[in-house]
Amino acid sequence: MSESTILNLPDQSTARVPKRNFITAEDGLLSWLLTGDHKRIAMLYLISITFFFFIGGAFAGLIRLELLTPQPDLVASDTYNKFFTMHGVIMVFLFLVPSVPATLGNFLIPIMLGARDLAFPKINLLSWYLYVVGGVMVIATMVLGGVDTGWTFTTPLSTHYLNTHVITTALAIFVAGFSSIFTGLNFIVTIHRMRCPGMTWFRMPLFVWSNYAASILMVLGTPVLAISLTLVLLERVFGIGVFDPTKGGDPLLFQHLFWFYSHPAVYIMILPGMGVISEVVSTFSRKRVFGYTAVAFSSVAIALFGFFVWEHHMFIMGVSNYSALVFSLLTMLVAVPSAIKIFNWSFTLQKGSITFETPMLYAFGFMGLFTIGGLTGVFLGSLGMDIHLTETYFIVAHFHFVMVGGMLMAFLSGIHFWWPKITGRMYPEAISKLAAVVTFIGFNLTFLPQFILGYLGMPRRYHSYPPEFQILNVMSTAGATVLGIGYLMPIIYLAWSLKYGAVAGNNPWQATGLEWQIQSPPLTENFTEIPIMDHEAYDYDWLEHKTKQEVTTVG
Amino acid sequence: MTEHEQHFHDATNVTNPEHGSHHIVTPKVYAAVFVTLLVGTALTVVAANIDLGLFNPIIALGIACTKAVIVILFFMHVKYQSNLIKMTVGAGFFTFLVLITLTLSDYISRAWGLW
Amino acid sequence: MADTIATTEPAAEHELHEHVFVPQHRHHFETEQQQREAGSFGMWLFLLTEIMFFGGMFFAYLLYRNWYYDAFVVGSNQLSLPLGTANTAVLITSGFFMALSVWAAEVRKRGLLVLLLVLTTLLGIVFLGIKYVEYKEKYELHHIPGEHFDVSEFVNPAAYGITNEKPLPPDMAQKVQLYFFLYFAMTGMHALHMIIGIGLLFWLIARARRGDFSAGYVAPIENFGLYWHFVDIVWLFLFPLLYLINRHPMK
Amino acid sequence: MGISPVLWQFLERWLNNSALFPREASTIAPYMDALYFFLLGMTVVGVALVATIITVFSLRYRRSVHPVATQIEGSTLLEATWTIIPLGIFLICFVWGALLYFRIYTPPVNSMNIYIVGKQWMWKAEHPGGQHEINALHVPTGQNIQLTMISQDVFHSFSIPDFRIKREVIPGRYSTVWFNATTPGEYHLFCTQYCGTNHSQMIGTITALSPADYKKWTEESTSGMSLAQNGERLFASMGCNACHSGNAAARGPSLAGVYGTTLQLTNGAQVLVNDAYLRDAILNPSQHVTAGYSPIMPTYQGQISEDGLIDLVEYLKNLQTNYRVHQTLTTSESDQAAPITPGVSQP
Ligand code: HEA
Ligand code: HEA
Ligand code: HEC
Ligand code: CUA
Ligand SMILES: [Cu+2]
Repeated sequence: MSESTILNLPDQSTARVPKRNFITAEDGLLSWLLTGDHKRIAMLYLISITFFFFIGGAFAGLIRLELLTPQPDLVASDTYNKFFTMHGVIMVFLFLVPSVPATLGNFLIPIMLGARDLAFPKINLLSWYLYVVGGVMVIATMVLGGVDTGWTFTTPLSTHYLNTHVITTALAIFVAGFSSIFTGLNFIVTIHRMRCPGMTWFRMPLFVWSNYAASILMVLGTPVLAISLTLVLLERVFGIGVFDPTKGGDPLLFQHLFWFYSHPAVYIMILPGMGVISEVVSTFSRKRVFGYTAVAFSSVAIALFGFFVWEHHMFIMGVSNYSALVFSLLTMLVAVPSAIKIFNWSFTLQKGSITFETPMLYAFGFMGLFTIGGLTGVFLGSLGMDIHLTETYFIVAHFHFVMVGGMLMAFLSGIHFWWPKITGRMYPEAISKLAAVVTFIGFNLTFLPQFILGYLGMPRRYHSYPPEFQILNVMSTAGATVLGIGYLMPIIYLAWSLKYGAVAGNNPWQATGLEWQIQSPPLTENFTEIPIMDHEAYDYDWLEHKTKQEVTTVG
Repeated sequence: MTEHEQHFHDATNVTNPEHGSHHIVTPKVYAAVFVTLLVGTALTVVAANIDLGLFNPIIALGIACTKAVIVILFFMHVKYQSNLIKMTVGAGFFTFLVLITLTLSDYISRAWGLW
Repeated sequence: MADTIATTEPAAEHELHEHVFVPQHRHHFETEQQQREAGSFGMWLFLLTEIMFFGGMFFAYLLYRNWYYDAFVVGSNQLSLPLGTANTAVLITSGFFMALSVWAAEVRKRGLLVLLLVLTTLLGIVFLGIKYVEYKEKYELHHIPGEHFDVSEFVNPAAYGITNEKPLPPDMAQKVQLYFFLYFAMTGMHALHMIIGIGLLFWLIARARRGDFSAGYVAPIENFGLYWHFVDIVWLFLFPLLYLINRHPMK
Repeated sequence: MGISPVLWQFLERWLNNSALFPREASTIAPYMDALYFFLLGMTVVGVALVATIITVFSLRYRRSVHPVATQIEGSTLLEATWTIIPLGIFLICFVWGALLYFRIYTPPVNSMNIYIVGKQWMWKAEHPGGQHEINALHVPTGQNIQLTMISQDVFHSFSIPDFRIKREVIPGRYSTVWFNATTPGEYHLFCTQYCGTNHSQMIGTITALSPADYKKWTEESTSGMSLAQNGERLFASMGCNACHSGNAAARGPSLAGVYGTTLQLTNGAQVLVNDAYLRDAILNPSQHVTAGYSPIMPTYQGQISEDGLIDLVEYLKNLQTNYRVHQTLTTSESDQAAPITPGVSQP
């Protein structure tokens, strides 16, 4: 083993990717489309969300291209509005919400728990099909002429003042929402009911904890989104007036219902990523996560408090000042568990034995960028400050820091980390490190200027802007180009590695999770025999002990 | 191998705290519940036709809640279920309550209030 | 190696549970018990999402009822109390038969199970039939919200021969539309759940006749029961909230 | 350097014309900026802290110098520290922010009131003197100015970054915000709430003028009729004075001096009569019936535009005696314009 890496690959001249595994178990397209295997469904999800990420990214590119100059020169304003709406809808509902849970979570949770599959394989498959239906409907909207409500569907704009494809899009999100509900439901049942002998709650990897927390949010929050969109549909079709002030309805009621889901949704989007970071930081510093219990409980605390703060998206929209006060206070409380996590991860490094492989680089990126993104969230939660910052580019920067700098980094970290487990082959290390650095630089170049733009007052969802904002916008567009390259690189080298990557062996990272103790790629049934969990999570002594024994038995 | 012996397979270790005893509810109980529900319905209608002012909606909702609890406990077997299921049901109503109360906190305190 | 991978379930373990081997046992569950509990837990979680789904509408109702109380009273009194009460009784009875079906499955009586399921279905259909009658009346009176909504009856009830109702000022009369929208949205969503339920019941009846559920495998019946009772509960709230807001407006 | 002079000149111009920090042009701005710098400080410290911890540990405990990890379970003391300190800091942010919020959204008494009507996609400002402006607003410096705003269609948002104020403009409801401009000059006005196709064109210019210049401006741009005068005309032509004639036997209550008082309603509630109440009383009269009166006032929903409502509200606000009502009543009576309530004794 070298000094600078924990990578421990089998002898490449003799090693082979196991012949029998979940990928080779059955052949033919149908065997994939009708599969009940959680790992195969995870693959289906991975392919589809990647597809939508790049569509969403293409819209981001078009947005940035238009904003290169102050004049509205590239496209007409309604086209621009369609761009950011499609960008937001696709990125949130078709990419980020299912990103980690539906791919990595689907793949890993049963294995981490020592189970053969999720509790309801058919529902798992159904959830993917619902996702696809939702996705196809979004594409249909795009082809038919798009929609320009913004991803927030503000009434009465969306109900009475637009004649684009609001209905199709709302239905698409409705359907995709059910896909997310089913994923969450499956996870909760699996985590409660399918743990292997010895796998107590406090022996579960933190990745499972954070997905559990996110699943609670999915199950309890998403239906409220469904009903609010249903009401928008009905209002649009029949014009009844629930959200129409001229008929006695209250347009803010829609916002209450929408954000009752959409604030918890931002935690759906970050919690699973936090789980990835826990696994990665522990593995690459060879240490148990500092304060396991605190990290586990902070996930649940985020999920719980996440339901209490939605009104912070409506501070200036005409809600009662007094209730704004309550929600601002609660917003401050919900920020604390995230701080706990960040510091616990940092201290996991203490006295560790740290190496810097790609997943770890992305994890570092996550910690830095999420801290910035999270703390700028505190700006927005602070009532007075929100008056100046709301609806400006400051918000755009805030949420890209948490969603792209946070969750997307975590997703990439996780993909690299478990790539050898999923495919049985290593990704190329040097170029992937380069990609991580390029993404980090590109990201900061894109979104740091937007904070300044926001404080200057540049409103979001603007198709043209006063010329004095141009220089910062040019930086941002330049950054987005770098960022785009940073995201294209993994696609290429990961595809390459499928055939030419080094054979990974069972446990290239010397990690402790149950998933690393089985062959890679795993068998369809995961375990030939159901394991017994007889040690704590992240028990590196146990791992060493076990490795030694293996060596003696074999030798 | 002491470690192994300590953790020799004990299924109760994991799942048991959440197990519910399997209980078959008898038709007698069902019939009693059924009658109670019908009586409750009759009561609701009767109470609604008497003018009790503010108490009318309270009584109506009170009876509805009681009926719902009875259905949940007996028809839906929650009384005989594990704590997990009880907590799940609780969590649902709790979140619903959060939705109601926190949203109301806005409507009630709006200065221009129609309330 | 021995540390992690041990043999599965020692045989002695099985004595803990009443163990039945049925073809429905899925490979990835260790025991039938585990499968059954996972199923019912999953069903409960699904019902949780239903609570929140209806919850959004209940909140809208709560809000507008308090804002436009007079309009809601008038709207509510347009509904037929006898029909509503009858429907409540029908639904409760249907729920009762459903509960009995679970019992019949538990004690493995195939004929009885089929009979009870059929009764459950029939009453469900009766419920929908009555609802249809109610909807049809609203349609004829132009009380369906939308373009053809007509407020004249609420502004001047005397002209329509309604004597026990206060006339509404025109601005309030418009709000009756909100009441009717919520009425149709909520009962409609409820009816949709009933229709889905009845579809599932047909499927369950067919399987019950084959004897699928009279050999110890009751999970589908049990879980469907949970769903059916949940739909009942929603109605238990809808009935007083929609029909009984204030049945004596003149006092 | 090898940069061509043309390019250099271009760059220089570009940099000089770019902003990096907004101007502080209102009395609120320094307060906002103070909070901003506090929050910025918190962020810089927080990020620096996290970055330092990560860097130091990464260097000290990298595998090549520290090959074997020492397992540490955690530390309740440390964890309590990093729970409580951020919590404390966040609570400061909360209190500070809340104070600022109430400051911005509670207009001082005696501020000059300007009405704003937002609609897709333009801003209309109406000064009490009757001056109308589109996508522009002229204000005097050194005076508290309150904006009473309403939207005719969807949500808009009235934002003046250099003043650090912003408020949603809501359909069906007045919202208010206030400021006190300090420096004469021109400032951006943005609509910041997404409101449809031309959202980004819903912009304008705020011109802050010295009081003397402002006076000159008002005189030059007056249209002759003040808002209240317009309101008076409407009050007569819509037939309001038929019921609100101010006589003892009138069917409606006298509206003189009603603004700012507290009314007792038939349903037992008490309400403060402000702009919002007046507007709502005209549109939804039956929802708050003044004690002692029957709900006979017709609704004017859909019959008066938001501008008209503003005129009426402004008229009613200034209506201190019934003198004007009586005057118009007699004139309109002679025109037979408004219906006359039987039994009302005419002066
Ligand atoms: C992954 C998604 C995600 C996450 C995790 C967050 C996290 C947070 N968000 Fe964000 N938010 C969004 C996505 C997200 N947000 C989106 C998409 C929007 C815009 C929606 C739209 O309008 O389109 C938004 C908008 C938004 C608003 C509304 C602004 C407005 O419209 O006016 C607010 C206001 O309070 C807010 C606050 C917060 C807070 C307080 C957190 C907290 O949870 C953050 C907690 C984290 C930390 C605080 C960092 C860690 C702390 C430390 C390391 C301690 C540092 C040390 C010291 C203090 C010494 N967010
Ligand atoms: C997961 C969520 C997510 C992600 C990953 C991103 C990623 C990016 N986003 Fe986005 N964004 C949102 C969620 C997200 N965004 C949301 C919710 C909104 C609000 C929408 C609304 O207001 O309703 C928003 C709005 C938004 C705006 C504001 C628009 C406006 O208000 O007017 C901007 C502007 O810069 C922007 C930029 C970017 C950029 C540069 C990236 C980059 O990170 C993307 C980089 C990726 C690529 C560039 C793709 C890779 C390359 C190719 C596919 C090939 C290239 C092809 C072409 C360029 C044609 N986003
Ligand atoms: C048919 C008679 C009638 C007409 C016409 C009428 N009102 Fe009224 N108005 C009333 C009555 C009666 C009340 C008191 C009961 C109530 O609040 O509804 C009232 C109340 C009000 C109030 C509430 C203040 C208070 O003291 O109660 C305002 C403001 C008002 N009217 C303004 C107007 C305006 C402006 C118009 C014309 C556009 C108008 N009214 C036309 C009869 C009338
Ligand atoms: Cu008006 Cu944006
Ligand atoms: Cu939020």
